[in-house]
Amino acid sequence: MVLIVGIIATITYGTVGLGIAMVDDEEDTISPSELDEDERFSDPRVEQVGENEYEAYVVAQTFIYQPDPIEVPEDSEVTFYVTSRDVIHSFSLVGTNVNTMVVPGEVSSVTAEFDEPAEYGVICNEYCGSGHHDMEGMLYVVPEDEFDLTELSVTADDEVELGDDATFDVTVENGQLDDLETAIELEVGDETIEEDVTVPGDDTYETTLTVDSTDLGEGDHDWTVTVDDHTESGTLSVVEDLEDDEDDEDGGDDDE
Amino acid sequence: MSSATEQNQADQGAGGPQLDHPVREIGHDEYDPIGTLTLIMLYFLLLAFLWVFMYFVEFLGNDPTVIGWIGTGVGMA
Amino acid sequence: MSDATVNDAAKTTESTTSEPLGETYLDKFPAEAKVVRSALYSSFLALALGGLFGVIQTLHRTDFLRIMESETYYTVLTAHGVFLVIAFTIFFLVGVFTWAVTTSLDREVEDIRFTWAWLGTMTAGAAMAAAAILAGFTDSLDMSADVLFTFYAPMQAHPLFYLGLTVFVVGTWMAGADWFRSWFAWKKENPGERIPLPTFMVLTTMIMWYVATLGVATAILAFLLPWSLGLIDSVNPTLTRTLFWFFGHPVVYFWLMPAYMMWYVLLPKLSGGKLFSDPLARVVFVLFLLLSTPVGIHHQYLDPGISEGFKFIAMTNTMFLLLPSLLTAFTVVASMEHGARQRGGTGRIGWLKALPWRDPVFAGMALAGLMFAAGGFSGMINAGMNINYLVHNTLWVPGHFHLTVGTAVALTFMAASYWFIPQLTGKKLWNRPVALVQVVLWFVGMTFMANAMHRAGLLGMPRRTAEPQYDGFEYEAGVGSVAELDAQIALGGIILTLSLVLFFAVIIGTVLGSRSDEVPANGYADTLSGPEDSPKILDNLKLWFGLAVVLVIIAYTFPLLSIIERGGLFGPDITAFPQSIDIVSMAWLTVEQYATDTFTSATEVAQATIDGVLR
Amino acid sequence: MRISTEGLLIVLAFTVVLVVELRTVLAWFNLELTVFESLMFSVALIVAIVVWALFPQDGSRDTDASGSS
Repeated sequence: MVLIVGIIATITYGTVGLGIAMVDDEEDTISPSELDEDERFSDPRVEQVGENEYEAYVVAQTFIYQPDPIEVPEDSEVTFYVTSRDVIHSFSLVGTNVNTMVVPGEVSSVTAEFDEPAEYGVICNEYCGSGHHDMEGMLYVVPEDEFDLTELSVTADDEVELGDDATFDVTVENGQLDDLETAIELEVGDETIEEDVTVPGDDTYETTLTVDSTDLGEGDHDWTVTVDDHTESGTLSVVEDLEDDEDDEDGGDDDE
Repeated sequence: MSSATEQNQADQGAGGPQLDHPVREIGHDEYDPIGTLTLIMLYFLLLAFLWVFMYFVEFLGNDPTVIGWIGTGVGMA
Repeated sequence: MSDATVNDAAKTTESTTSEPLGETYLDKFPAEAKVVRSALYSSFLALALGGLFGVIQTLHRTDFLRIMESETYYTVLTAHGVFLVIAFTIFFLVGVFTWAVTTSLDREVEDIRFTWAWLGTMTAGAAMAAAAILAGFTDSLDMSADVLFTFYAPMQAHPLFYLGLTVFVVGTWMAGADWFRSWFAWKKENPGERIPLPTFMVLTTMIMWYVATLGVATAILAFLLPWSLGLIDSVNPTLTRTLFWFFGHPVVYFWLMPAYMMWYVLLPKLSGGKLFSDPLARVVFVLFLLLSTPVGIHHQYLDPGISEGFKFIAMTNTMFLLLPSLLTAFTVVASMEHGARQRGGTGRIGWLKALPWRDPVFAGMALAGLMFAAGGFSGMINAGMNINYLVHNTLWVPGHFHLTVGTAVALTFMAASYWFIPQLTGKKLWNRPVALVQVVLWFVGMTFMANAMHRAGLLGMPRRTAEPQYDGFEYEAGVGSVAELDAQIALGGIILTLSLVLFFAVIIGTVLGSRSDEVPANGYADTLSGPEDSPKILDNLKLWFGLAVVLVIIAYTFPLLSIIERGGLFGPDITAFPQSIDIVSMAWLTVEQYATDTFTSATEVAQATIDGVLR
Repeated sequence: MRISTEGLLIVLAFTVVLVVELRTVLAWFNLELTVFESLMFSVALIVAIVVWALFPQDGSRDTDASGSS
């Protein structure tokens, strides 16, 4: 009897004293066939929701996790919202106590603190079909200065006529809550253009950089746009005469 | 001990149902399961020790752990 | 080691037999012996197949020998699970229960044709399920059931699999009806008499089984079978999963109860003593009847969609389930000690040496009991709510149940076979030393395997996977290495296979032998403290049945309602109304209070009985 | 033979349990053994038990069971 009471007491201490919570029914149900229309799960991702607080929306399906890898900063509290597109899976960080079942129709929410940079394997420990043993992902807890939720996209001309300006539409999205102070750097041919920017938290900054093609000269020029660790690059052709549809140079999207 | 052995052999000689009364008959009132209590106490101590070890060393040392606040679960609110 | 002389002296008596000769079960109940024999042979067939699949998958997952594609691993795993924990255990126990009822009531079954009918039904069901599983090995048949023992929706098996399980369970229901029928007839002829202990055990276990199988019957008949036949489009995975565990936890007691019965009614006799207390044994079985079912949610601690409150209640119930097991440990060890002291054993620890360790039946059961003590510990961990994050679905869990069902039950059954087969065939056990080596090998093999499994589980190695080797990371072993653990598991598996081979050698050798008059008489252990010392209320099966049902209703109504409210009867496409759960929870707290009170009074009865016995 | 063959078998079975866990237990006390060392130790332990058991104390009897196993 003493033993039993002691055990129950320990568990209660863990719950009350240490704040260890069980996965439970706080999340509403969700239809697995409509994940693509769901605002949280149509784009599985990590989001910052507070200072050092993050939310990760994860979809488990045979036999992968999305996103993979998941990246979060150190010293953060991350809530994982995990759901399944098909059968029952699990979302388990190997070698830790972060471990939950993932049931289609339900959203498992588990919160954990990550104090130090680390790499964890994410595995499915519930049999989910013939490729079950291949179902794995990674979670990287990265140093704070290496972590960002910045997204860079660049739309640029493919071809410009000698003498015209080549334009680069740069969009920087800051997914974090703090302002992002950084610089956009464009290198094209021998030219370098730099612009210091401050992207407000949870906001997007758009700018257009222009380069006079005369400075570049005729020919193909590789270009690169850099914001912190993110780069986009492509090639710009400067030609004597645009062959056809002369002014209609809405330039194809850059290559990734 | 040795006398017990002899008695056992004597029983065999009689060819009776030896092991029903192999050495001596112990009734309910005279039987004191001291050995059982010893073993069970040892087992309990082991269980208690291992429980504490598993919970406080293996489990709590296996960070990160799922956390949250009591009351967020509707059941206990 | 002065007791060695006692051992040596006792040895000569034992080398023939440890028990008095006399009328065997076969002599007394020839028709029933045939049924029991058939049930046992069916269970041995399942054991052989299950064991074969066991060693194949052990070597596969530890990467020592991979004779098949990893996809096939899951067919093998399904077969291993279903054949061993459903077919092997249950066929064996219906045989043993038939023996127990007929022997202890001292009367034949009411209608032997009915007895054959339920055995036939069970066999048909088992064959259907087995066919569906084994068809997974071939592509030429469009049939498979690679859904493992737990068959969680939305994974779907061939309808034949669900149908086979249903027919099998119906067979066990008929078997239970047969034994109740015997008891009713006996009661009419013996009014006012206490139910003999073995029959009491059978009846309480079967009541538990009736209650428990309602869950799986509902899951299969209302949802999974129509769904697999295409009659309904969708199922609620949380609901069928919860219904499965409604049955899935008590089923482990359905395996365990016959092993307990062997420990209570055979082991004391084999130790040369008497059962320490008949009333305590009754209390234990009643507690199991009451508490086995309302705990299944402890398998779902990490499920979303079930509130933490329900999980906590399931944990409390589960922890109290430790009580009857600890009582059993006490009673059985005390009975063994009684035997040992009657055989001349002395001292606080020294008496252990006076036990008949050279008897394979005794040694097997005693070693099984010891392993169960270890399994009890890992079970405590499994039952803990938040510590479950550490071990849930890791290799720790198979480590645990290879100690409980894989050793406590299986080894007890194998050891008991060495006693039963001579009873049922009238033939002397072929080669006792080999039988002893067999049980010891099982113990050693399982030590290696279960130990390594537990430790691998703590590193986070998952269960139920063909290749626990991943690309992105490696396990961090504190002591030793993963390779070492794998080697231990594989070594254990090989030793266990060897042990199985010896087991079949002994059984076949015995069956092929000739009739002998050296077989010990049929019977079971006397008691030190008999039924006359136990409160009459213990025999009131109706009361316990009613109470068990009430407890189940209390424990399951609200979780099930809440799950249905959330996900709908037929799955997540149906809109849920989760906000109403708050009301449910409030009602729940009231009911919980009531349940606790009921339980406390039940515990008091038990406590009073224990006190009475100890005095 | 000091103990019976069967007794020896049981003792050895328990020894295996001890040996399997020994390395982990010792590691708690900062005694790290390699696999090879612990293997050697266990073999030595088992040999010691067997030798002790077989050491002739009261002549050579008890051969009935050992032959067939």
